[in-house]
Amino acid sequence: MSGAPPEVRDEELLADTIARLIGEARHVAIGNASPIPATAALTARARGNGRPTVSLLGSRRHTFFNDGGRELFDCAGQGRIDVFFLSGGEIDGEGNINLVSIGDYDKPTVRFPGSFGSAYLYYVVPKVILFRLEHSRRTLVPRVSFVSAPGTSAPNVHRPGGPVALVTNRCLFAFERARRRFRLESVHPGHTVAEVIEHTGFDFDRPDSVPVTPAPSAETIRLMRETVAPQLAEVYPQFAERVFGIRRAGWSPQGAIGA
Amino acid sequence: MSGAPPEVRDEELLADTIARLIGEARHVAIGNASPIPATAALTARARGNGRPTVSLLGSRRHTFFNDGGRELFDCAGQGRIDVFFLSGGEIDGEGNINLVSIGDYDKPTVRFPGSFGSAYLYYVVPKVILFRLEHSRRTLVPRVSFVSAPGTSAPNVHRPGGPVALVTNRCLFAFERARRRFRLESVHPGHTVAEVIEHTGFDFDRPDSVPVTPAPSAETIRLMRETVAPQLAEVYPQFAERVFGIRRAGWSPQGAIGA
Amino acid sequence: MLAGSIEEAVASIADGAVLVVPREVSGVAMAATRALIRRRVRRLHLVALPTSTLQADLLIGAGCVATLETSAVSLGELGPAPRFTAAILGGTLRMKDATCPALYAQLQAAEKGVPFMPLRGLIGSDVLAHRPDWRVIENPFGADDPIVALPALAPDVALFHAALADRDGNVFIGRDRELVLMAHAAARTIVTVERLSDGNLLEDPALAAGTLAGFYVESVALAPRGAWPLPLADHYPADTAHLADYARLAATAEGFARYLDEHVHERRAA
Amino acid sequence: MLAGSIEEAVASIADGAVLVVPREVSGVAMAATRALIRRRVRRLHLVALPTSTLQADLLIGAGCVATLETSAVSLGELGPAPRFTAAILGGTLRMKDATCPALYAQLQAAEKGVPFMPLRGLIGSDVLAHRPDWRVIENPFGADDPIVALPALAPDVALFHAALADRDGNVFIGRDRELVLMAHAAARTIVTVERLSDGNLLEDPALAAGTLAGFYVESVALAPRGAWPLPLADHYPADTAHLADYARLAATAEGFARYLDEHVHERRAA
Repeated sequence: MSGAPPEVRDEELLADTIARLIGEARHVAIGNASPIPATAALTARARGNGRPTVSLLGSRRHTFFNDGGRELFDCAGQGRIDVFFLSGGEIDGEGNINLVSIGDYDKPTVRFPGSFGSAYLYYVVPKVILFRLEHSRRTLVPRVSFVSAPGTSAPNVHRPGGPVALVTNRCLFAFERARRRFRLESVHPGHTVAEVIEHTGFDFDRPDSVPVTPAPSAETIRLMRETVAPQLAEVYPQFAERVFGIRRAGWSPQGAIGA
Repeated sequence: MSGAPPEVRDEELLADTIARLIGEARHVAIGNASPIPATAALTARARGNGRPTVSLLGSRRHTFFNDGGRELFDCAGQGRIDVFFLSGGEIDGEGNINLVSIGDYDKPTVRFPGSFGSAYLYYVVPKVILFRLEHSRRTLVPRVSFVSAPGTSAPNVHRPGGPVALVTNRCLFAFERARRRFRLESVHPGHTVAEVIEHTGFDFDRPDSVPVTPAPSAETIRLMRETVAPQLAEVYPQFAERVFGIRRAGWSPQGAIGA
Repeated sequence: MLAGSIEEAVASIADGAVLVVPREVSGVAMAATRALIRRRVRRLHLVALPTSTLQADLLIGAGCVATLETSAVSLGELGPAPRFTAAILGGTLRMKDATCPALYAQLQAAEKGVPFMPLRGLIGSDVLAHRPDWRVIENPFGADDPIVALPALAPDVALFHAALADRDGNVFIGRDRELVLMAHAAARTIVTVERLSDGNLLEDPALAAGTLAGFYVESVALAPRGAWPLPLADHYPADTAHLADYARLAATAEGFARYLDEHVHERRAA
Repeated sequence: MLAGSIEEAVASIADGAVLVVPREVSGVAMAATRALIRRRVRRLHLVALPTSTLQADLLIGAGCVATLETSAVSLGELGPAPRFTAAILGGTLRMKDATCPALYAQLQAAEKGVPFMPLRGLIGSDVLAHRPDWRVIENPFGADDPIVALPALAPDVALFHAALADRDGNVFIGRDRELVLMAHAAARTIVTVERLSDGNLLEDPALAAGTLAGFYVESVALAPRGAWPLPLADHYPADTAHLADYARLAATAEGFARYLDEHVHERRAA
């Protein structure tokens, strides 16, 4: 292979950033409609020779769950999910996320789909990575209208888990539970600290000198494109085609019962 | 068929007595090692054209349970089991049953297997029929050494179920919850009230004139012998052979997985 | 046990019933849902376990739902669920926002016949704050350890679609075990299926493990492609073109009415 | 994942471990139990979910068990379990008498990651009176409505025998879903099987429904007829003649020792 670094797509940079956040996990679970976190988890698995176990919830093939919808949550309650991803219609500076509505709950002006499993998983999964591509004052707000799940809890509330980071299209924030604040960790290539400040509705900590988010290695890029992208195509065909140019395969049953 | 009544075996009389107690149930469940209650339930089903549903817990064929051992108890908790059978190493006049031990619990002189599901099912199944063949002062005692499950509960204890009757080799007692006492309903043919009093360790109510337990009809006998006995043979082969002369079939798998 | 038609199977779902339905991937009875809308069922308390997509949106848009209890409604990749969103913003839907494991736990409490189930999480959230029917209690085995107690939820009816049933009402549900949970928790269960098997599913040791016993099933109706336009796992995929049409039409009340005329209500003879 | 031998598979079951095992009909790992006895495991806290027969009696007789937590031990139609009975009467076994649904509920609490599970029944029984680790609480949704709260029970190890596993550690458990509950509740799960499949059980839609995912399984060892002399459902029946011999021999300590020599300990070369 040539030593010249390949051109890195935005999605690849984000996935690589998230893969580093995943670190030494045993089991990463990813909800529906999260192709970039899925890319990150599958990349971590490819780098780790099959570890962590990755559960893609939209998939039949890429999950072992077969005990009904509660198994994901039971598994998390057992301490068997190390990393999960959440997002928010709004996210505030204390790590609170809002997946429900804006305005008075009884007469909202905006309605989102709902809290899904966040009001549980945010508490019990050790590493929750917040992922919200749109980094704006509309999404990153001073205070969410509705707390689907709080960033931190009172000391007497059982809470082995919580947010560790927030990844956006502009930067990576780390979440500091003790300070109940985000800290700017790095700014993605092509973006600036001033721009992050301008588009963030909440205060956050930052070092005097904020590094640039490192680009993925050539080897990671190769893994993503050659190994991970075909795996993604089952669950995220549109994403796999748009980002990695993987042609969608026709749908095929795995073998229908009694067919 | 001839009008002459067939000779009735003791087991047939007991099963017929129990079948009458079952009455208009939707679902009767029978634990292991209860061939006479099983005969009764299958007879009730044969008379009711498939109703009640009968779950024989020792069987794979005669139960629909396939959600693990908890399903029986969940099903009872849902109110979907109308009749269940319990027994006791000791049974006392208040309907308390002992399946654990005699003497000081920490230093017992006799140990029974254990309470099984009685400490739950006795509370939630509307009709629990106590069945204890051995009718003696050893088994029917003034006060059980250990209450695996009490015959009645305080008014504030959730208790939709409980004992309705006690069937022994000598007689049928009804249980009156409000009075917390048994009442002698009938004495089996060939037995006497005096004998029942002599061999019962607890006080019980009785009418001035105690009827004789009625014999099963010729039609019921025919159903038991022709329809029910072959069904029993899977689960209670020794019983089916001894009582009904059904030759034991060899064991055969229903079809092994991946065999 | 076997219903003569889908209409007959859903006939016992009364106005005001508490109706539980599964998430999109677990077998949604869309043909039966259209039959309910045609029958103009009203005031349903719809429990979507734990989320819903087209089914809830259709029922809400058609005016069948008074109360919705779920963790989320959207059209997935196609964006927000337009009639759900409109009903919430218009104040015409009573919403009981939940979180997925809480709904499972509430159904499990009903399955076990216990009055409540404890669950971690939730404390400090507005989900809990807006659910006066949920309580915070002290963990009896802890010290200063609050935990949420969720009341049992026993729906009147469970309704879903599956691949296969037999004539005893046994239904093959495979990996979708929340359908078993729904059937155990609900008073009555109504199922539509792709096809009927002549054998007894419980007598096949391979299939028995993935079978809901007919004991829990009130009626089964044949409905080939009964999940359409939603997918049926291992059998057919979502009709994404149709769903995109729906998303576009349902963006307005008029468009939604046109969708109902086109795809739900019976066609009049020309 | 695949252990080289039964001995290797059970090597991680340490002295003092909380070990959960299933009832007789659900797949008892008897070959592995004999291996544990040969290895002279000690001080086990044995949880028999919810009852046991030969397995508990053997382990108790061989001095492997300090504490037994279960709802009943007997030899079924063959009568009382002699070594269990002798240990109780001799005061050499710490007994935690339970009732079947309480054990299931305690495992379910561990499965859900909740500290306790409520259960009806029990109040006024001596089962409850002798379990200081169980509590009576007030139903938060009732009025003057006491209910028992049972603490979560998360064993160190679950051990059972099944028909079939694949090389990824997926195990076909069929209708014996309490094996899934055991594996979810326990920290580690060890399984012996009749045979190994070359395919992946989770990829077969029929078998997937009855498969415990290898994710929960620490090791699988091959053990043909590994439930003997107990039955393996759908595969082989109990060896009733052998069990009758056991019942007769185990009636005395001497007879039990002879049984161990004959059927459990390794035969020395003549």
